[in-house]
Amino acid sequence: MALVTSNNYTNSALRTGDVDTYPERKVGEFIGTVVSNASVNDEYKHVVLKVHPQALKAYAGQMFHLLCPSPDGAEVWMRRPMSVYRVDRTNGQIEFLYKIEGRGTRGMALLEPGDDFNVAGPLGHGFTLDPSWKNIAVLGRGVGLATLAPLSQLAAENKVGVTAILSARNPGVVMSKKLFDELGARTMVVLDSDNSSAVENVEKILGDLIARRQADAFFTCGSNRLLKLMQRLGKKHAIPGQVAMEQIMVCGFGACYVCMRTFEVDGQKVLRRVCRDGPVFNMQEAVGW
Amino acid sequence: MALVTSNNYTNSALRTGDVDTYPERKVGEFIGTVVSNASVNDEYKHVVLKVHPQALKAYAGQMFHLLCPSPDGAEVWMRRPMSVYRVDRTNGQIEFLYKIEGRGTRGMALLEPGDDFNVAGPLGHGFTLDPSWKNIAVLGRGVGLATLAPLSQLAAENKVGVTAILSARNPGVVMSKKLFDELGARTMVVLDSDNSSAVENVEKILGDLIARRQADAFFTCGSNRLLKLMQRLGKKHAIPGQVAMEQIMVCGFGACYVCMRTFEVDGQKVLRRVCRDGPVFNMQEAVGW
Amino acid sequence: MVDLSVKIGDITLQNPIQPASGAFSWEYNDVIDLNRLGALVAKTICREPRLGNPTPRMAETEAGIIQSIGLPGKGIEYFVDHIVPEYAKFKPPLVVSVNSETIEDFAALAEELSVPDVDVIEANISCPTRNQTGGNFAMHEDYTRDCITAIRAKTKKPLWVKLSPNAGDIVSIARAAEAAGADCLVIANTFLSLKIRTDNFRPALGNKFGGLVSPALKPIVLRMVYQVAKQVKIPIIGVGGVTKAEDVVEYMLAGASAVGIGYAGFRNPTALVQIIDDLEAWCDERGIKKVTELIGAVKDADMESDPLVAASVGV
Amino acid sequence: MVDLSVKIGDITLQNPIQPASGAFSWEYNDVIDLNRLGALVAKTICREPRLGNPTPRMAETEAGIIQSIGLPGKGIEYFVDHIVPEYAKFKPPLVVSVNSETIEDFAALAEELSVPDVDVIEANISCPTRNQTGGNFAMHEDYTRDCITAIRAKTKKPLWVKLSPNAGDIVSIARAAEAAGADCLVIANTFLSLKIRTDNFRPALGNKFGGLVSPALKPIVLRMVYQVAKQVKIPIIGVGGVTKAEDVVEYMLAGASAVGIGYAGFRNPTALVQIIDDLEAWCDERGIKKVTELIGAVKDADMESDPLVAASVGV
Ligand SMILES: Cc1cc2nc3c(=O)[nH]c(=O)nc-3n(C[C@H](O)[C@H](O)[C@H](O)COP(=O)(O)OP(=O)(O)OC[C@H]3O[C@@H](n4cnc5c(N)ncnc54)[C@H](O)[C@@H]3O)c2cc1C
Ligand SMILES: Cc1cc2nc3c(=O)[nH]c(=O)nc-3n(C[C@H](O)[C@H](O)[C@H](O)COP(=O)(O)OP(=O)(O)OC[C@H]3O[C@@H](n4cnc5c(N)ncnc54)[C@H](O)[C@@H]3O)c2cc1C
Ligand SMILES: Cc1cc2nc3c(=O)[nH]c(=O)nc-3n(C[C@H](O)[C@H](O)[C@H](O)COP(=O)(O)O)c2cc1C
Ligand SMILES: Cc1cc2nc3c(=O)[nH]c(=O)nc-3n(C[C@H](O)[C@H](O)[C@H](O)COP(=O)(O)O)c2cc1C
Ligand code: FES
Ligand code: FES
Repeated sequence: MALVTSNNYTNSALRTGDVDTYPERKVGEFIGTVVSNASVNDEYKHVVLKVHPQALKAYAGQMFHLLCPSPDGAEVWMRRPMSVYRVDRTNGQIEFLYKIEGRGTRGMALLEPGDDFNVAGPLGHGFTLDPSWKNIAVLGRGVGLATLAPLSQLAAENKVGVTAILSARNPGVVMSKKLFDELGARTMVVLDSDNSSAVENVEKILGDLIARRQADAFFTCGSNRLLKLMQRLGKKHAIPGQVAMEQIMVCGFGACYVCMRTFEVDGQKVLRRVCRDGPVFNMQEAVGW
Repeated sequence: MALVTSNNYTNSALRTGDVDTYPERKVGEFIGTVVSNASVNDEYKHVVLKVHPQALKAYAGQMFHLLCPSPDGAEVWMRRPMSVYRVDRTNGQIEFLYKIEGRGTRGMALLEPGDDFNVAGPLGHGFTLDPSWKNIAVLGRGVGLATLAPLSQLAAENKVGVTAILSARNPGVVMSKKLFDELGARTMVVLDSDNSSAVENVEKILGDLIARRQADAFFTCGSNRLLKLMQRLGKKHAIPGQVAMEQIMVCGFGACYVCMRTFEVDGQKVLRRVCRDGPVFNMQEAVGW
Repeated sequence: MVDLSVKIGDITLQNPIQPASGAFSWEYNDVIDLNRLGALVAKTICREPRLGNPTPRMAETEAGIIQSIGLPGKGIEYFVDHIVPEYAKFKPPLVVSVNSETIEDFAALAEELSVPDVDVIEANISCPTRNQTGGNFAMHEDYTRDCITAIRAKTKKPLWVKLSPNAGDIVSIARAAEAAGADCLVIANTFLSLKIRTDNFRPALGNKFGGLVSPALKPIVLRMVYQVAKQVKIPIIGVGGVTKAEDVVEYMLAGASAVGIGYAGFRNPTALVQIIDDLEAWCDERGIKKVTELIGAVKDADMESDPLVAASVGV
Repeated sequence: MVDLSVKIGDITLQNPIQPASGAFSWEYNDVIDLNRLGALVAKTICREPRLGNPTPRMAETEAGIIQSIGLPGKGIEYFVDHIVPEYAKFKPPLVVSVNSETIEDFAALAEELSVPDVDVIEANISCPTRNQTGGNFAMHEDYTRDCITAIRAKTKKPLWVKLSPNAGDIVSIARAAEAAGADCLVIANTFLSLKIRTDNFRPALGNKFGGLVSPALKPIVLRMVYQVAKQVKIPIIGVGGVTKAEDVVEYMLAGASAVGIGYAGFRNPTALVQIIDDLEAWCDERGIKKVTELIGAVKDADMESDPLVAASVGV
């Protein structure tokens, strides 16, 4: 059976062809149309949405706040934040790579081509590339790869070389390798199953990159352990870095102060909003996650 | 997208093949499987459900309490009562004829073959046929016909003749004629569009039936105006009658006292529960509706 | 297999699941085996026969229902002679809920209801649509104390007291009820509410005000149970929004010894029995030997109080 | 076309839709044109810079969320110097919500906030996770009177007072606020609540208790607005569960002059503007010339009181 929009709520989101009556908007509430929603492996799915052109302004590290459909006839009360996985300006599409976790993502997993999907965004500050950088090192794990993947798109556009180290439990759940490969990144896979994902080994890989001046900046997401490693090496070798953080969110606009993470700035601990001050932060300032 | 059962609630209803661990039950909570859910006209649909054999005990005038799916992703909080339209013991199916009114019935309208549908019943006291009756007169309108239709089945089984007068706005929304016809009832259609449904005309038709001794008992549902007419004629000619009543319900079991209607018994007004004392009542006692 | 039995004072319930007053009758034996329940709870009875409130008595809201039944019934004589025997056919203890406009009559009713087949008197001092000095005593500490003291003097049956979520300071009222001799607190009745129809500008219920019933309210009632449990020694029965076994666990963790269920039984007539089965399975999966281990077992002693530390770990 | 403007004391709002404090900031201009709103309402500010509560600060419940933010902020100086100017870029009146632990400081803060760009002071005396003599004065008539009297003496700005749904007798508290000089009552803040996780037996929020936010609560808050409107002369702003234009109508019928919206704006960031448009269309379809016609227009005078009559007509 097909769901329509609940009468209990407003329905003012922009559809693909709608005229935007508030074109000044930085952020939109959009009703995208599901183009596909395929499984990547047992745990992850990949959804492609046709959206209003305003939504295509999203760039790497920014997120959308998703009004997930109900998996079970009881309402899902809060939006769920997701990094934009890919922006396909040619086809007017945005994509998300997501892990099926709880109710919200289970609801997402039910979406079928042609279904509506209400997404708000793009939100927050994403990754930035310094014009002086020639090569960057990207290290991600799990769902963090969804956040890091579009960085290779950004890097390709800016003619920056990318080495992407993808960490995963086993070969079956390695993700986004194809996307990184396509966009010209050098990809390396490290696995728990053969112990190559151990911190010492990853440290060695990063050390090599540093030695070969292939790491003008560090980027990470998805593992506290890997963040700590990059922080340590970055500090030692004076390599700047960026990390994308996660936290439970309500508004996504910086208004509610629900999504706080701790940062250390000039020796002092402060709280910052992941949704608006981030989700991408100076790697050295992040205290943990 | 397909809905599964909400995690917020229990899921203990009996499916078609389940062993009933409480066979003493008079009433069951069943998960039927939708066989078909077709439109009858612009306003009405007809749903056929494959159900556990225990549900097939239902007879004319009894009702089920339906857990309608959500039409819009927001929960439908209460069950909706519906008369059983037909019990098909051969195929293990029950059927409902329903009018698309509000949220609950809009949710029902979305059901597709193969979907689950949770129904509780059979509930209440239905129609009864006195062995001495040879011919009965049935007068219904709108959704009332859904309640009266299975009476023709009951009558056929008891070899009682039926004259069914079906009142409707126009030829396009006449319903259940086929079902009455099939079960051997004499059917007559009266319409607003040609004024044949006017009280005077229906009174004339009933008068004829009485004169020809074709009306050992009266049955009605669906219109207060027609109820008053049958009450008047029934009183005058000492013809017993039964009426099926409606009221907003919560429990359906007689526990909550939400579904009250007024009756006059021995000159005294009393309240009775439609769900348990009815929904079928002595026509002369009903005060109105 | 887990031992699901719990004690409420001197009464042992075979499990902590019981229906909520007004949402249940012996007639539910049509659909579930009543002998499986922890207790049977009859609809609140008053002295005189009552018609109840004008219809409509229920209206659906955005996330729940409001209802205003008005305590209809055939009066106490009929109740004792005809309804108590219906319940007596079943094994679980019978809890009889009672309400009155005056304290004296309340006590007298409790006395008259103290017949052998009645196991517990539940004083419904919290009917939301009655006024605060007549039937809805649970809005005030003093009225509560006076009412329960009077009832306590007239009956030796276990006395449970149903409190109101509309009271501002439920802890003080709970303590007043305990001090006056209550054996158990039932927390809580329904939330006084109103729905106005935007099609005809009229209140949706015949009685205007009604009590809101919704799973959405569970966090409020749970908070009340938690607060009261820290301040009283007598057992608590949590009532409000229980629709699944985890909700029973949550109430017990907060300090309840048992729960009462209304709405869930309307939505799924077989819910109460299923929740018992699910609770058993839940405990067995976790190796919990006695369900009573859950009572008050919330881990609230070592919560992180520094926001800077909290915001650097986990989600 | 309907005239949507409403007056709250001397302030005219172009329409009765405004955000609820804490659920909004000027940053929402990213997604909606803030100049369309009836008013702008800033998050509650305290004197000192505050970190707020330990995370998690929000947890989803069966039908809504509980949240406990803990009034974080950069303190009043930063607020006046940097945040007020952000709001001043927009045309609708600016409502500044304020809270303090002590009555004296509360009044002093109100005075310091009475700068030209601030149009209204909203005294948030109902923060659910503060205690009743420190910041959550709205649980008691006396505290409310003393607090509002003190604030009134220190500011000439319109003074709105946000009440608590956790109070038992909101009518008396509303009257106390009115008597002490409030120009408008904002009804209501959030319901004190608790969620316990059944996986680890811990409270779901870092601060343990939180305020429940859910459309399910609208019938309770609506009842409060209705009761208070019958007893006070000053205008009321209804806050709680407004998610669509009909909810605005329902609050106005009950006696509110305007509404505040939180949750709906989280669910649908463009909701507030859409609700304004929908309200306009709703009035136009019905030939309502001024939205103020709806205020208190509930038809509650001729309700059928005989259950025997009521149960013989309609559904
Ligand atoms: C900036 C950002 C980007 C993200 N990008 C992605 C992505 O690209 N792909 C992906 O699969 N996941 C991503 N996540 C995590 C994703 O938001 C959560 O997995 C998701 O919210 C879980 O929702 P659920 O209903 O399935 O799980 P539930 O467990 O049912 O969620 C319960 C509640 O917790 C909240 N919650 C749970 N986990 C998280 C989390 N990690 N972050 C924020 N809120 C959480 C949910 O909002 C919900 O309120 C991102 C999170 C953030 C903050
Ligand atoms: C014994 C009985 C048998 C019925 N048989 C049929 C039938 O066979 N076919 C059919 O189409 N309809 C039948 N009805 C009416 C049917 O129950 C309502 O049309 C239905 O409940 C409307 O629900 P809704 O959500 O679509 O409408 P809504 O307007 O959204 O309903 C709102 C609320 O009002 C209640 N309600 C509204 N109308 C009625 C009503 N007439 N009776 C009871 N509750 C109502 C609903 O339960 C709900 O709580 C019967 C009613 C009763 C009491
Ligand atoms: C239709 C209905 C009738 C009720 N009647 C009574 C009653 O007579 N006495 C009483 O103490 N509570 C009564 N209640 C309140 C319930 O006992 C219970 O406190 C409330 O429904 C909350 O529990 P729930 O969320 O499980 O439904 C009634 C509730 C409903 C829905
Ligand atoms: C995240 C969040 C933060 C809030 N912060 C405040 C606040 O600072 N001051 C205040 O008076 N109310 C605060 N509230 C309460 C809201 O203003 C409002 O009263 C409540 O959300 C009910 O309205 P709603 O149902 O439209 O959300 C907050 C609510 C939420 C959800
Ligand atoms: S989610 Fe509201 S401030 Fe970040
Ligand atoms: S619906 Fe509960 S008594 Fe009829």
